Amino acid sequence: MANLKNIRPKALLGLLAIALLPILAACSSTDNPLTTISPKSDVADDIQQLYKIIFVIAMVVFIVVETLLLYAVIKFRRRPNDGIPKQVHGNTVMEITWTIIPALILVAIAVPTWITIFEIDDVPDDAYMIEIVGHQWWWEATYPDGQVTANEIHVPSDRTIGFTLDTADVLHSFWIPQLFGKQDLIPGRTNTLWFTPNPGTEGRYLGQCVEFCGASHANMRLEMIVDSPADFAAWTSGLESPAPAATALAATGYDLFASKGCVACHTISGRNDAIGIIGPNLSLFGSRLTLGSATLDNNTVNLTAWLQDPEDIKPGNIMSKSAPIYNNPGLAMADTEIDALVAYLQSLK
Amino acid sequence: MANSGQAPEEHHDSDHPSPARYIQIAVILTLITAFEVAIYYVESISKEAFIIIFVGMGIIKFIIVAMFYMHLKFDHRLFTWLLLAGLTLAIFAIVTLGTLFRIFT
Amino acid sequence: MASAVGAIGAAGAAPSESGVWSWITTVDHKRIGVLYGVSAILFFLLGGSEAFLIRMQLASADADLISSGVFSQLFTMHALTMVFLAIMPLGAAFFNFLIPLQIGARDVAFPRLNALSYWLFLFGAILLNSSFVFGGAPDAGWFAYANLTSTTYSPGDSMDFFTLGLLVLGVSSLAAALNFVVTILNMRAPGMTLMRMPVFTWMALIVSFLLVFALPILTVGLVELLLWRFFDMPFFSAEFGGDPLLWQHVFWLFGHPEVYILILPAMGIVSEILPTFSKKPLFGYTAVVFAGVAIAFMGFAVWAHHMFTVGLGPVAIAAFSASTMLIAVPTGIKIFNWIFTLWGGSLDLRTPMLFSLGFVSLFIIGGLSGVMHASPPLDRQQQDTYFIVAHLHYVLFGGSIMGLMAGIYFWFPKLTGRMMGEGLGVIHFWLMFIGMNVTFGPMHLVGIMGMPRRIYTYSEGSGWEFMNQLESVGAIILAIGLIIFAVNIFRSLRSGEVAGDDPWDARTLEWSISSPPPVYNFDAIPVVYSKEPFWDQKHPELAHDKPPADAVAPVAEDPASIHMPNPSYWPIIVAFGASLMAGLVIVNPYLAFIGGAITMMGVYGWIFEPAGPEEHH
Amino acid sequence: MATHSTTAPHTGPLATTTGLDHRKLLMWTFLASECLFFGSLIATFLLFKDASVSGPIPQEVLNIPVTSTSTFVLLTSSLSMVLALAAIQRGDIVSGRVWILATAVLGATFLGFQVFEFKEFIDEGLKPSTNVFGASFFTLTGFHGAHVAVGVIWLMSLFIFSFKSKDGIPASKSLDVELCGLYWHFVDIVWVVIFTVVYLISSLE
Repeated sequence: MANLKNIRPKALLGLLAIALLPILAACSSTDNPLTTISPKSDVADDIQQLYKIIFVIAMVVFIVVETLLLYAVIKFRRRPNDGIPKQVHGNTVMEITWTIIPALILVAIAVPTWITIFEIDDVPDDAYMIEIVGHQWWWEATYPDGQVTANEIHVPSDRTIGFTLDTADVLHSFWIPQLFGKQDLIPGRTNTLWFTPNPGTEGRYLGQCVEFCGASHANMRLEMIVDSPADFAAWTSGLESPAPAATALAATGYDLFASKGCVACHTISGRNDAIGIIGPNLSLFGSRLTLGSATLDNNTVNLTAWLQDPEDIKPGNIMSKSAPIYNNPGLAMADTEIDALVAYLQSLK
Repeated sequence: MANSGQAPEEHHDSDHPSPARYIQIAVILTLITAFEVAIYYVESISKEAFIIIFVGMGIIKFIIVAMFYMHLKFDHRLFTWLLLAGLTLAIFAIVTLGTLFRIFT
Repeated sequence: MASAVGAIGAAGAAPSESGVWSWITTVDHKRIGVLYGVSAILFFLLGGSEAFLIRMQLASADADLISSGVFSQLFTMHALTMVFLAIMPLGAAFFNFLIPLQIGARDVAFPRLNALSYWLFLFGAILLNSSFVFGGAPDAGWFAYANLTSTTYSPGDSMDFFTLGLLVLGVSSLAAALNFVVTILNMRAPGMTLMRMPVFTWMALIVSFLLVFALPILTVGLVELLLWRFFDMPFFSAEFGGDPLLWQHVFWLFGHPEVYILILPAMGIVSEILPTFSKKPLFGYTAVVFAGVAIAFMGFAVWAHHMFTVGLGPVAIAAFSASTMLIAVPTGIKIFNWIFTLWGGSLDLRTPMLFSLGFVSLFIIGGLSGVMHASPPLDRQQQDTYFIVAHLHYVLFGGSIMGLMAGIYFWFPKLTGRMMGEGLGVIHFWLMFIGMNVTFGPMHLVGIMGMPRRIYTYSEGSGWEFMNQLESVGAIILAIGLIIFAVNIFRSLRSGEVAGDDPWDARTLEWSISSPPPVYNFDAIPVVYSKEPFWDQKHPELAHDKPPADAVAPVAEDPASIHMPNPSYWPIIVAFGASLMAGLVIVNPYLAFIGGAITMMGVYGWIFEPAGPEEHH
Repeated sequence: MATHSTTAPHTGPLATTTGLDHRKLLMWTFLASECLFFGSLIATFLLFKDASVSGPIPQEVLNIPVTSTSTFVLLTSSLSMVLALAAIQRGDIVSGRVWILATAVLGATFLGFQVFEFKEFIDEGLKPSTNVFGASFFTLTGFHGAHVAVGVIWLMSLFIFSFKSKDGIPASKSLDVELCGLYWHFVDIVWVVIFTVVYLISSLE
């Protein structure tokens, strides 16, 4: 066992080096969409600046204190002829120093923290306000002009965007790491949040609910698509008057959407019979890039799988629990009917 | 029921309030309560004034009962420190929660 | 298992008393410590296996090894088991076994109350874990935020098992804490002033006061949750004017003192072990003690740092970030005092010392990552991500578990008279140290990369796959480490090297008596003149404060004349009655009176039990 | 459930370190803990007293004359408790028993007032589940009432079991009565706070 003792100091150093290497890998946002350290908005930039200050201070303190500990362990290892060392009981000056110095370091952290807190707090008056409502396991977004969408929230890139956050059931937390820090959605209280996209950061940003909200908390994701002003205008106009169903298959799908009871829970703008608000709003569903609250890419295979068995994709979801097509054998859908519905939903562009 | 944790017989016969003293204290407490209830019906006093008076009276009654009936005045100071510690934390929790829930404004 | 417990039992008790009945009716603080320790280690293994299942499910993207519902139960019960059924009772095991020995007393102040606290703990733990078979374990997270815990979103009994289990465990901890407060304040050996008490006993006193002041707050929260679920009293229903945030405030008002209850025992243990293996007194005894007291009271003023993202308003979160950062100062004082205890010492790097050095090095990392998200803007990016999971595991696993493991290796000889295997111990340490860093190190990174807590799966392309695989490998290393730890315990129990009274050349009173100590601990109650009475007794020439010249040696009493309290079966009856009452509330609140009746009968039986053989009246 | 034990290891005339009796120190630590218990309940009440969405509000239902009488009853019971302890310490077992019984009766009367008041509120439409004011009010006063009930049971036990031995409760055992007295006075001062906060202040217009 003796040989194990002397490898100890070297092993400690090796371990610390290994631990530091992968930190650098966490920076790139291409291969991990939810990274918190590649900011794309002013609010996220402020947080990132503060993060750099505090991270550097933490690493410096880490290296200093751990090396001090390591040095003490290596230098004062028991040698064979060690007598009883000097019985030192304490030293008041040193006690005072390592009370003052950490206190000063903390002031160096606290002041920028308070500044940033008040900087990113209240929503600017000219913000483009979108109302977010959290449901059990999907997001509903209502635009100032009354348009409603779900899970994929388009925002203009040329102005400050603000959100009011409410929940229809339990606690959720609204978070797009690259755009803004999270804020919880709490019953009986409306929280607010804002950010301004940095210039030239148009694109798709993934977000996730981060307050445990039940069985499918892990599947409650969302996408925020920062559009150029032109694209945004096109998208909102598309919302108002969706194109009618083009193909025959889609037409049968249009009727099935009513007969199979989907209208009771879902709304599609332009249809006066589909006004249900229990499930997500499906206007412009065809142009959406993802489905199942941003857990799957929006393609025919995934959409068919979803319609066949939603419980498998999002355990515990309300559609599989209460939708008549999954609970009333008489209304169960044949594959052809599912294909018709898929065609109809994909035609909503 | 022997109890070896029994302290040597505390010599508190000398400074032990006599029954007459206790009755005096009871009268004072009753007068304070009666006073509170009496002024409760006076219309002209503002709500803030009421709160100050009632909280003040409550604290006085609290201290009297604790000092005399609970014998804190004559007992080891450790008991007083224990009660104060519990009270400070309780009051701190109430005041902080009250501020966070904005009930004082 | 039974043979091991028997061996410890025989070691700790008078030779005539061994056998299950003597364990059920024991009121000896040493045997209750053994009961706490054995149960805590078993629950630690249960919690560890729950964690292992979680890691296996998260080892790969889109895995379907474990369903979402079961995963929720696993991470909730993993946290509840580790916090309330493993670390707290392991701390209680050390308090029970060591406090009387360290302060030179023959027993705790209230032996039967001590037994009551253990049996309440055991029955509360059984009640909590029985939820697995009665319709599902609690699955709303260990802090069970309202209103997921309402009858609409958590139908069924799982949340009631959570509430009632914790209520019983709360009463158990309160009974133990009251007992230790009185024991430490009132039963110290002559001459042992508060500032001459060992640091471990100081930490025990602080933890006991934290429990005394924090548990009632949790009790109020749990009672409100119970009344909300059973009688629709709308405390947490926003639509009736209630506020789900009230639960968060009340829970964390208890929650933060709770995490100091989890770490201070380990800090006390490390503050005993570092001096012993450096052959130097603890550096800055007074500073370490006052840092502990400061941490305790500041612990009541920081709770809202768990709630930076609920919208308390900038002023509130600025204030709570300040108080949270302030609490890093006393922690820093302790760490520097530990490092300077080593300075100039002669360090014998044996297993207890290794674990203590592991504690200090890992607690530094945990403390620093904690200070990082004490800043609210950073917390808005790190809250509820795996960065928080990394922080809490570095302070709880790297901190409490490492410290408690050091304590087991250090005091095992005193408890059983045998040394634990040094070779297996070193292997066990390195597997734990490496496994811990491989498991929880990457969590910092995957947290910065945005992986949320409590998700049962994640998809391809999230960028988290490699880190999660690494963590699951780390979990396997930890599992192997624990197996070696179990092997080490059993081997040492049977064939460990005989330890003698003072195997480590230690410094405090418990090493001045035989191991295992006799039932009455000290035949002569020692007189104390300094902070390290036993060390100064062994090395009078080095003594900082020497005993007065006319100091008379304490007179040894004839062991036959020392009467220890009789065993009593009332504590287990009262504990059973109370836990039955809690359990029956789930079946039907009004049936609970049956449990209440048993409890009352037990209380009256308890009061009228003759204390000792000579009291016949 | 008052958990206290009456025996400790009998290790001869060893005086305690602080010179205080174990059980008295235990009782005071327990009372410090109870400060936090009632503190949290009072905090919940203060947060919710004006937050109800519907149903009766404090100003409509709180009845000051009745509760001031019950406050007077509880204050007097503190007096009788103290006189009982003084009597026991003097060795006057007869008046000791009288005062213990008087305290128990006064306590029971207070509970009677509470039950009457609860029935009154329920008739006026304030049930615990009606609104958050009702919930927090009934929980706070309910738990206080439960503590008074435990006190009454404790007092009656002292009274009944004092007849077990011929000399009743000897002066040397006056601590048993003193502990009950500490608990009783604590429950009384909690009521003083409740009376001030819940009744006087919350019922102001």
